[in-house]
Amino acid sequence: MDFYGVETRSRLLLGTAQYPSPAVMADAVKESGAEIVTVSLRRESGAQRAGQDFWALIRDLGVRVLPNTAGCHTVKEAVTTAQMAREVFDTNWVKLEVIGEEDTQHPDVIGLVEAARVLTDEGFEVFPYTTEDLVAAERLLEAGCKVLMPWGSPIGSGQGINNPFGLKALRAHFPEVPLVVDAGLGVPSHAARAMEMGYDAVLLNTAVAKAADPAAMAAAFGRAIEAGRAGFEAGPMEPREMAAPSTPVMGKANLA
Amino acid sequence: MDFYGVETRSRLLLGTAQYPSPAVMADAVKESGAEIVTVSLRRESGAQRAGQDFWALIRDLGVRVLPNTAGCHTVKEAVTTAQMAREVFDTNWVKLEVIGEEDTQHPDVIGLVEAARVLTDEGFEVFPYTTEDLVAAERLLEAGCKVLMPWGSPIGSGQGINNPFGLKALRAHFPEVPLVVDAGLGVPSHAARAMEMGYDAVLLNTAVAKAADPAAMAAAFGRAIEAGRAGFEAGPMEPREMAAPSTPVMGKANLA
Amino acid sequence: MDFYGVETRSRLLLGTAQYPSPAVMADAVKESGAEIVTVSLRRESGAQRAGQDFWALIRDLGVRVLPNTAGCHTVKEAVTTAQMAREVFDTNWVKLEVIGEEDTQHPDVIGLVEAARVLTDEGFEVFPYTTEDLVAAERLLEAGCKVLMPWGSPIGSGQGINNPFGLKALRAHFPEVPLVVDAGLGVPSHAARAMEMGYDAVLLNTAVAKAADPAAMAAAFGRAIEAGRAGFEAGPMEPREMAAPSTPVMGKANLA
Amino acid sequence: MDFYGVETRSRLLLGTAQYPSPAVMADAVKESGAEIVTVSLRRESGAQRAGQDFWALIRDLGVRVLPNTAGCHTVKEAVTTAQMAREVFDTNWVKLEVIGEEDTQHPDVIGLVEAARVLTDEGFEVFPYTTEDLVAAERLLEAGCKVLMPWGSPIGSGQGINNPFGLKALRAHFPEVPLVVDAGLGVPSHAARAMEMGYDAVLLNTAVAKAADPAAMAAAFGRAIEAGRAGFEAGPMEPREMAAPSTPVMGKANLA
Amino acid sequence: MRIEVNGEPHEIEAASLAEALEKLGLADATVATALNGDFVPRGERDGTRLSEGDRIEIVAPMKGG
Amino acid sequence: MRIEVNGEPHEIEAASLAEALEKLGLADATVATALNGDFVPRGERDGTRLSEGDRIEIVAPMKGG
Amino acid sequence: MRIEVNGEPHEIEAASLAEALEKLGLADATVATALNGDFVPRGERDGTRLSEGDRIEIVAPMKGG
Amino acid sequence: MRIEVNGEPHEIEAASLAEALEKLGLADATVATALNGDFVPRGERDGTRLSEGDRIEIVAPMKGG
Repeated sequence: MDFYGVETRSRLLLGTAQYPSPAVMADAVKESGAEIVTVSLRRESGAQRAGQDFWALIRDLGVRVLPNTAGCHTVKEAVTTAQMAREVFDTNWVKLEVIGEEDTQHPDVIGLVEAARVLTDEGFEVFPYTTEDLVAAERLLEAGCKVLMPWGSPIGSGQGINNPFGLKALRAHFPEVPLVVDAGLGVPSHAARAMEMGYDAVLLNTAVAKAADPAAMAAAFGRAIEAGRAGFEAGPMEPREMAAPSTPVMGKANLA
Repeated sequence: MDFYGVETRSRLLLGTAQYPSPAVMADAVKESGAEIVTVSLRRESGAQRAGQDFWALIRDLGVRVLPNTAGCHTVKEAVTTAQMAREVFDTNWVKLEVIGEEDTQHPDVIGLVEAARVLTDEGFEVFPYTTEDLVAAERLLEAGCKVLMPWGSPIGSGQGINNPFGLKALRAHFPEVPLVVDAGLGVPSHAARAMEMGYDAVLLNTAVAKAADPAAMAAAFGRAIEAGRAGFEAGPMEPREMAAPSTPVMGKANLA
Repeated sequence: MDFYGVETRSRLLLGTAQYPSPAVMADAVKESGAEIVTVSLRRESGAQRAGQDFWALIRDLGVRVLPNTAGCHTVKEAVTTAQMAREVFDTNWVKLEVIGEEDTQHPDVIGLVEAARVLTDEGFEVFPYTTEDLVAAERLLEAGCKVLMPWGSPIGSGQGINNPFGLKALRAHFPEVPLVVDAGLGVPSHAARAMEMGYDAVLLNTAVAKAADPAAMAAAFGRAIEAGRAGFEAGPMEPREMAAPSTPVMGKANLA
Repeated sequence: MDFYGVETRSRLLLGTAQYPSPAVMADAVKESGAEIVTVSLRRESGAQRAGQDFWALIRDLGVRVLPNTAGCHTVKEAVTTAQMAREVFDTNWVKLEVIGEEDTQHPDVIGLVEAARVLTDEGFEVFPYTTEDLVAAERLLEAGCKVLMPWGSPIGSGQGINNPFGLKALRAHFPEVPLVVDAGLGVPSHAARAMEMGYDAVLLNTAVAKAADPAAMAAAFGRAIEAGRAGFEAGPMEPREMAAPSTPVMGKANLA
Repeated sequence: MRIEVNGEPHEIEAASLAEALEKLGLADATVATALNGDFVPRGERDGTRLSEGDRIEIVAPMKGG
Repeated sequence: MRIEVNGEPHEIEAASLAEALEKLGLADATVATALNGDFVPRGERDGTRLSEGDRIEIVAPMKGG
Repeated sequence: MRIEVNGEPHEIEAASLAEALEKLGLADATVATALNGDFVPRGERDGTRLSEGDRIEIVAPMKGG
Repeated sequence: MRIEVNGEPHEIEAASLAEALEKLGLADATVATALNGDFVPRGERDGTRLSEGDRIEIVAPMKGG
């Protein structure tokens, strides 16, 4: 896997939110094999300094961080958040979210393209959280994005891939661009399927964090992603309408 | 996994037919991690003695064999084939197939129940290839079967699971019986999904043998089955209609 | 439509149970355009004589009745119920139900075939409520059935068609036999789809009776069934992967 | 149905392209019951004057026309085409298409919003051909659109509704806005389903024009749309996992 | 004589099934009958003797799906 | 004067767009016009001068989806 | 004596099924046998007489799904 | 001087943003800052004067999806 020139072996990007405890989160990251985790920025108070502890925990994991602009609804907000993230996390990477509708966390592709343009000009390496919209994808690439992260279904819904046709069309249309299914997956088979569709990686959070056993689920997803990718590369059979007996018919004994 | 008192670590049963070569088949079995392979009986001639070579190859793999009654359309045929298989393979196990319709390789559940009764009485341990029919399943258990193998879709079709509702109902109805999805799976995510539905194992052949790279596909399925099972045991989240942002909303900076 | 030599214009068979009131039921039957309604037999007491009133109501509707053997779990029960129904309703028709599992109202195809054989020998014209099982279907035809009524999904579930592949295979396998999708449909589009799959008719009850406005829903289903059948006969286009602009490209003005 | 203050009884908008002949097209329009048909503008030559004959034919149908901007890829093209259409067809209505990708005829929602703004300012009443994108929908309404026409699947593909979740979310999000499923439907049940999802109308062309019998298919779609709408208004039952016998269990005879 | 009618115990004096139906006020009704699980056609009701402990089922048309 | 009409080169003598339409036998037709990519309303055709190399588009109603 | 072996006619002199297997070069092979559609266990091959027109099936392990 | 820090009103005496951070006990912390909605890089905190009613945002790493 190659994101903006960074090589990773794992094809799983994992979120760090919603776990029962920081310790469980750390276990999940380890079990998942993820080399990239998503993080955010929140208000810090001198009293609690909660962010400082979190940051120490993440640094100990020895993984690369991908800061997001979660919750940003305007281009301005998203851009400023990205600028602050770059300084704090010391990385040009940003998972760019410009949310247009609350209930579905629907990306605002118009604002997204605009923000991507601004940030790329400032030297950011943008991972846009987008929809399966082919044309918006084209604009994001023109804006300088070298990765696209379409949603599978609404963040945290666990519905899996709501529009397989749309995601297949996106893959077919941009064979060379690293594509990551971001958001909405619920079970390992969803991730395996995304890989079989030719996607390059998967970004998860809720499905792992909200599992009864997050660390075990993280490992399950990690394995499913490897399996799906391996299946994709091994060249699957063509499905057919009719049955075709696997056991040879020739040479069968006549026992009438 | 426990089949008739035999413990296995792997939840994949693999077929031995349709591979480009015996060597590729052997590699696929090894890569898959399968501990049980399906075999059949065919006419042997003193001139070729093809069966003798095949048998030597299988014995070298050090796996357990599950002989099938593939191609049998009557109870009599299936029973006689099972009797011959027991002598040749020196096992009480038999994958019982009584085919009622050629194009779909549709099990004849009526003949199946009858043959299962006869064979159980003769001391066989029957693995019936059946449909998702709940009532036929009940009769097969009454007939003495301690495993059920419903199809996912027609043998060799690669369509995956055609009737998820039916397979879920079967699982819910027989929580204690080892259930194996047999036939029709095409890609690793199909197998992962079967495991997530609570099935105990998967039986495959065509999807592996007809892949461009059978050994790699065998490994992919093996991993997908582990992933699906692990996901099932890790307690997946509940899917929901709406989105739920993973990143905390509280503490977000106001950058207006 | 032809059922055992009886011509009907309507392709909808409607149940008479579960309506808010007998009057609403009567309206629904009229609105649906159904010419055949299903009825049952229940215990009668001299005090209430409820059955007598119901029977008068049905007779006034001027429709043909199809008595069922609902709730029967054994061949004996089903056969005796059919015999009683024939005397009371003065018809050789019987909707034969032999239920093998309560929660899903799953047909017991083994008992069903046996009961169908007995009843056909006694001169009944059997409408078997069955599954999509191809082989059981074959046996039912051998037993003398000239109509098959596979379920779409469990009775009263409103899930629609759970196994489209299975129902398509059944249709393809018996091109000449009148096939009725019986049970499980929830909305008019389910019925239209069944007709587009080449089914000859649809049997409904709960979806109409439990609608907020049963009479209006009855009319909606009646129209949907006509629409689906008409669509089937009008020869639908072939679906394709790619788009094909409907408006001609040639002659477009160049406005650059 | 109300589009920009114009009342129609029919909820079907029909295209006029791709028919075997003008006569068949005219029949199809009549059979469909459509009161609105889509048309386009193409180059006219003094020699053929093909457009003049077509226009006469349409006028004779006594239906309202909705001119499209099919094939336009830029805002400029679309706007100029709309201006010419207004003069020729003497209507402020325009089906606004700004295509961003050829193979899927994918709307360019960014250009679409811009063009919609310009045209609304010039007094047009815009029917935008768009995707299920909630946020783009919001922008289109802000731009002055009082109708939205999301695609079901790519124009002329006949695939039906590729992203039911997305279309449901759009309906739920804009309960008051007239919503038309435009493009991609293949069979009447697709249209019925769209209506059951609460959509107000359906726009079709290829599925009718390319049917073996276009006039019959037009009638079938017309009826399916009425059925789907009636079903929606009649208040469908809630689907459930389990079966619920329609025939009363109480009072069943004991025939053991 | 004690018999069971539609699952309920009844004390009834009736030599035949037909007589029982009469006593139960269903002589004229559109019903079908079974005795101890076997169908008894209308024409055989007269000739069908009842004895202590018999189980009679009397059914009539009812709504169904 | 050499102009382009609907993508085809034409040798035509016409002072105005209206005159061009006449020469092309479309004076009376139900058409709309564009000059070099911009819409020209019917009322402005008389007043619209043509010059060498102009691109005219003349469109009429056609089937559409 | 004329018998059928695996669907093919054979002219063979063999008193028992065991002898037939030997003549067919399969005495030592891992095979199972059926005579006229019924299974004949290994232990009974010696004692199983053959007669004109008998149908023998001799099967060995083969790949299967 | 009255300013707003992370949405809360604060009475604080600080000539510069850097000084404010110090007073808030975050001088050494891994944080980023914004003044009235605009990002202020670490290097410019010293030179960034504060005045009555300014809105400061101070953010640090937090879990995210």
